[in-house]
Amino acid sequence: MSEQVTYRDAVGAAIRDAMTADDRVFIMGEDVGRYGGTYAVTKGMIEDFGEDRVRDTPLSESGFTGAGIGAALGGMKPIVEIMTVNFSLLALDQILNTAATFRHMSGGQLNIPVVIRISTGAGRQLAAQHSHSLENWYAHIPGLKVLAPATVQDAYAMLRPALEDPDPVVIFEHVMLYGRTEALDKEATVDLSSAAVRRNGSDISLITYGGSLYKTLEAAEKLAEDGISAEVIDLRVLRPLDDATILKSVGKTRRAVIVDEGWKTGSLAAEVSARIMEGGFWSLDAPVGRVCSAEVPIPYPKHLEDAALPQVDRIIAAAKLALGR
Amino acid sequence: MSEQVTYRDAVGAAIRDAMTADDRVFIMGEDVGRYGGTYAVTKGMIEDFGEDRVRDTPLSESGFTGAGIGAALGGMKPIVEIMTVNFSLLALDQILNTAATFRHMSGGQLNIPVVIRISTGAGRQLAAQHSHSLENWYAHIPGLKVLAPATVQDAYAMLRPALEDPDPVVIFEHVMLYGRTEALDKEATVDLSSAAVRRNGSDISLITYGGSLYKTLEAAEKLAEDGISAEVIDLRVLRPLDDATILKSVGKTRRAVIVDEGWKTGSLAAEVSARIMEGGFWSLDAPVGRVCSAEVPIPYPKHLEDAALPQVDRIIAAAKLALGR
Amino acid sequence: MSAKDKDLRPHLTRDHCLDLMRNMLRIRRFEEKAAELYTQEKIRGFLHLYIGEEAVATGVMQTLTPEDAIVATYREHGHALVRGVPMTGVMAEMYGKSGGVSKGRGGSMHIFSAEHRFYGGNAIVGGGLPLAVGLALADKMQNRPNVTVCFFGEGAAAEGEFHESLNLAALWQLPVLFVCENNLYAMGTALARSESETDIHAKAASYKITSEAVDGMNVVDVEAAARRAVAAVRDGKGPYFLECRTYRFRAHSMFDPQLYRSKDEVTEWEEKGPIRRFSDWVTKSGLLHADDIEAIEADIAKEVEDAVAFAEASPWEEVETLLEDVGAAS
Amino acid sequence: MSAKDKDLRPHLTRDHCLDLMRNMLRIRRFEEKAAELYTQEKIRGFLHLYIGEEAVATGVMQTLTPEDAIVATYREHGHALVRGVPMTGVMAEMYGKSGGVSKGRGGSMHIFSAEHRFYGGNAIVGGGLPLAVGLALADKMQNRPNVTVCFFGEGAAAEGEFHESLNLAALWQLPVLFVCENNLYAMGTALARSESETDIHAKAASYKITSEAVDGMNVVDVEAAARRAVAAVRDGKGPYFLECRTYRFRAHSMFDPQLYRSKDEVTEWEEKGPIRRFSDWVTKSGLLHADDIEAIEADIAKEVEDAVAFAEASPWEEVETLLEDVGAAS
Ligand SMILES: Cc1ncc(C[n+]2csc(CCOP(=O)(O)OP(=O)(O)O)c2C)c(N)n1
Ligand SMILES: Cc1ncc(C[n+]2csc(CCOP(=O)(O)OP(=O)(O)O)c2C)c(N)n1
Ligand SMILES: [Mg+2]
Ligand SMILES: [Mg+2]
Repeated sequence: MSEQVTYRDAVGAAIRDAMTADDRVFIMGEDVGRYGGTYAVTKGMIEDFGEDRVRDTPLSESGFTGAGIGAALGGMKPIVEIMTVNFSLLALDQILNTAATFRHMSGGQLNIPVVIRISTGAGRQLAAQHSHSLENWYAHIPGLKVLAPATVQDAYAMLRPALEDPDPVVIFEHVMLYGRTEALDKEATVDLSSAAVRRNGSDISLITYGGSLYKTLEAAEKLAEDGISAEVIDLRVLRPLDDATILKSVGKTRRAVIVDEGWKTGSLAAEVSARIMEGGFWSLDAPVGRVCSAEVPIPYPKHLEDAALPQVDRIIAAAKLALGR
Repeated sequence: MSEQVTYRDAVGAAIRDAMTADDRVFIMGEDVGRYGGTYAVTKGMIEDFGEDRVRDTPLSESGFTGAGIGAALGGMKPIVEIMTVNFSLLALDQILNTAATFRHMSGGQLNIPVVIRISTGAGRQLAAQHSHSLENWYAHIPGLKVLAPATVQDAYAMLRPALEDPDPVVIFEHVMLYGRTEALDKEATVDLSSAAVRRNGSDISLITYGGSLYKTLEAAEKLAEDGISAEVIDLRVLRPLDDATILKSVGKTRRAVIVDEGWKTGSLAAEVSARIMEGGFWSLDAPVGRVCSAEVPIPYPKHLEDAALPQVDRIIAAAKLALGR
Repeated sequence: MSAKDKDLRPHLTRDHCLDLMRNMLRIRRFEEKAAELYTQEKIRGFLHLYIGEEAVATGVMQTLTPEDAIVATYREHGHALVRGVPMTGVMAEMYGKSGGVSKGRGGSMHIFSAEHRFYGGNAIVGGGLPLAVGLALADKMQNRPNVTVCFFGEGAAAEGEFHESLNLAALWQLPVLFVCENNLYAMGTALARSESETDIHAKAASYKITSEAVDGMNVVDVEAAARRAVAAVRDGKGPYFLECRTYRFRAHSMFDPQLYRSKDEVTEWEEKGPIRRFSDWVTKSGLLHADDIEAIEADIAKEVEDAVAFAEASPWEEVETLLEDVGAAS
Repeated sequence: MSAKDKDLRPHLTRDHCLDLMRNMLRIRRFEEKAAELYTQEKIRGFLHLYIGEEAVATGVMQTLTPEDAIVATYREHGHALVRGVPMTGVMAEMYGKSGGVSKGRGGSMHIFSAEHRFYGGNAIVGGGLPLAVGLALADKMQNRPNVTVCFFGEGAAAEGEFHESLNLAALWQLPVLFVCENNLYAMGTALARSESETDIHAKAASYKITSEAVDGMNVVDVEAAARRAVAAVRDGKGPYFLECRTYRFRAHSMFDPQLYRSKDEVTEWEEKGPIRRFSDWVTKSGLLHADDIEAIEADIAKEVEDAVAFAEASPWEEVETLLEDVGAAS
């Protein structure tokens, strides 16, 4: 049974369904309640579930994220919403030094089943303190799982296994996706270990995640017009990375470009490139390319913001370069 | 004129000389004054320069780092000391969202000449909240320069250009280096853009930085016993990376292994590997390897801590693998 | 009242009243235009209006010298304008044009002017407080008689940075004036839902900082309090905290459906509006006449029109400049 | 004094006095041994001793049920021992052996025991406070009558997490007992050099939290105050804050040359030591006899000896287990 819904509503429905199914699930964060959520994901929820379970917090990212972590340790299943990844820096100590390390430091005695949702990315002209993509920082941390649902289906389906996971899970939602409408089948499930092949192709592998997926698919369509068959991989699980799917695709196409909205230096794209180097070098016919954000705090004006981010033309150019065309 | 000094004393002397030469230079941080510095770098300084310029701060990483950033904006040349990179997460918002972005967001009107010194790394059995290496997070940030002096000479000489730099500079000091004694020539200068070739070789390039340099040099010596000539590159400037030196070396040796104490996934080693992929693919005779830390919060017991970190034998094995031996 | 205290009272001369009136109206008309331009998509991103709160920036800024420093938030157009940052440059910045104060790089949330020691324009709630502490530290260490004024909302008071910064400023007796613009809401979160102690000026006092609450809808009261505060700070008496009780008449940003408060509440506050109130008072008391205000309005209409024309005419930055101003050109 | 208040006083029976004495001495002797083992390099990394502060953990813990939760710091051996975590497991943890409570993974700074709801062992100053708030939130949301006790030093009071956590706990009226172990120094930084308001319990009160300061060198006073506090918290009256004024007799950690305080100051405080004081009082008052204490000492000597033997005999974790316990086995 599938219906057409927005990404925003898919996330909202996933949260509602989880709260309905399990008393221990609740959501907390700045303006999730009365305001209805910065991106309107939680609109109307406070009326339906009450202010305890749709818990508005003060501006205290470290405090309320840490409280969510503590509540998870105390037997609840909190969903913590952090407005943007830029503000998540204020909570990073709690996420790395507590949530990600407690299981190991305690010799396996403790576990922290918290889910932390963070919006990420640029495209809304919000400038240099609201537009960054720091997914790779989180993907660097042992003890976390890191998800980046790019489709409406994944936006809905990934929350359940995230909440069932006994350990902390961070979910990145790209701000440009909330308004997308796609088909949703609420019964379909997804595991938290596999990348998705979103388009089959034989000439080159385009590897991406999150907000860049649709640009990459568009580039693939355009490449097809030039007779180039591009395979598009949506990583969707950023930690642990699904090496098998990546290497299988590259083994077939022998060429790859990674598209990642993070700044190029130190990006997740670098990690994927390094893994292809390690596991797929002998099958490569050309160096793996990267299309990332320019190394600049994202500027406000549209034309400069666009220029700073991965775009279809740059993906096409990188693919053609890899193909020697 | 060179003398034998410890890394600790070289850093201390660099700070003293800078404070003597320029009234605007001062140092602030937790226990830099009366306690004498966590790693004794600033011992005795408060007696010589007074408590204003050797400024003990409360436990407020975000507050005092931000204050250092503000003081730099106000015309001072602060050196902010953050005890370990683990605690620096608490200050990361100020470093990324203020220090690194203000110049750009203001259209070039403002600049922030702050120097932030952070100790990093494992090896002292301090366990999972005191032992990490997050250098790649900082190297990811446009607007920062990131240094990792590994030698006594660099520990001394890099501070001057760092303080002269009009923009924020982060300096990582690996905790295992403080006790090393080496020759220091105070007159010798260094720029903030070039990697150093610490050992010439022709069969393989071993690329590293910070605390891993000496392990890598030791590995190179052992490889020499087996007739393998390894070149050792000390990156020392982690942002911006010196691509030319890296690619020149790899162009010559045609093989490379990167040694980096960061967790492997999302490491600086990944970035270096990706750059070799992009700039040196056609000259490679084998995939570039990485020797990094195991993906685990660093455990306390010596044998497990050792097992988690890059070690000489693992470097040798990776080099031999790259050489097909 | 001592002679000194008397000196600290605002001198409500005709000129001064004109000036206060002009500044508040400049903010109001500028922002009304900005809202309009936002619906026309000339201004994009987030736009946070200061409408209703004009008395705060206007009153506080009267007391500063050009050497003093200012740190504000994403709701800072008003502060920039009263500080003397040209309206043209502010408007062009909001357009994202090269003629903007920050060459368009920052937009509405990031107005900077080095020339005016106007240090933003910070879109991280609470992020400006440590910066203000540092600016004041620099002044103190260099024996300059300057004051740093730091504006922020009551929502910021819950952030750790508030706590760390107030403590540092008090501990080191730094010349900072903290101005909390308490408009009762942080986005949709009412003060009582974010603070166990809702009396913000009492919170500040707990750091041993001299602290005062003032009616932020009354520009004369704000100025009077700010004069006392700035004089104390400049005298070397350490930091000072002013809580200005005010209200924002518009939505938090242009995206906000305002589900969290009633229209009635807004209307009630609008009736106490700072411009209405001051203009009633100055005209009733005979300090100004209705045509004085009309003249000001005419000037401002022209100034706003010019600013729009300037912004419209200003070229975009070349795309090739994208990577400029990340670090010093080397 | 009301009947209820009377109930809340410690009942100083002979047994209870024996128990208090035993607990304080267990900490003291255990840590003296630990210091010795550190010089022998059996224990490595950082080692923070609680010697001098034993009355705090001992007094507070008397008031808790097994269902209550505890959050402590890197200076937590004492808390773990009084809570009932076996000395063998604590000692083996400090050795880094597989028999340690955390299989040796954490060491001295990271003692955990899920069974005792003992949640560390946190080496990030201030890092435990949000966690405690969350544990209390979970209890409250699940209608469990538990209290979460959060121990931390006065140095932590300057961190933003202190501020955010106290506000959250008070705002949401959570069952947390904050216990500030004010030993006057954070490493080498004296309280007056880190706080503009040096009266920590007054700081706490500014969040509208019931707050009290108590002589942390007097175990009976601590217990009495903790009883009042825990009763109030368990009664649903929201969080409570107890400042225990105490002193550490030893260096901050084994690396600290103690340049920042005089020997005389330390000696003065040693004379007020909690063990000396309690033992003088119980013997003078005839509640206990000198041979009672000797008997306790003998028991403890044996317990410590057994703990060392256990730690010595405990095997190291296999190197192959390195990657275990990072996430759930899948
Ligand atoms: C650290 C951080 N968290 C969250 C936000 C999102 N946000 C922007 S403004 C705002 C409300 C701030 O309220 P207040 O401080 O009272 O200022 P006001 O907008 O009322 O002037 C929030 C939650 C942010 N910009 N920065
Ligand atoms: C966030 C953070 N900053 C700095 C440190 C280093 N450090 C460890 S203990 C300590 C002093 C803490 O003092 P206090 O809170 O008074 O506790 P005490 O050690 O006196 O029991 C410092 C600065 C740390 N562990 N964490
Ligand atoms: Mg507000
Ligand atoms: Mg202390």
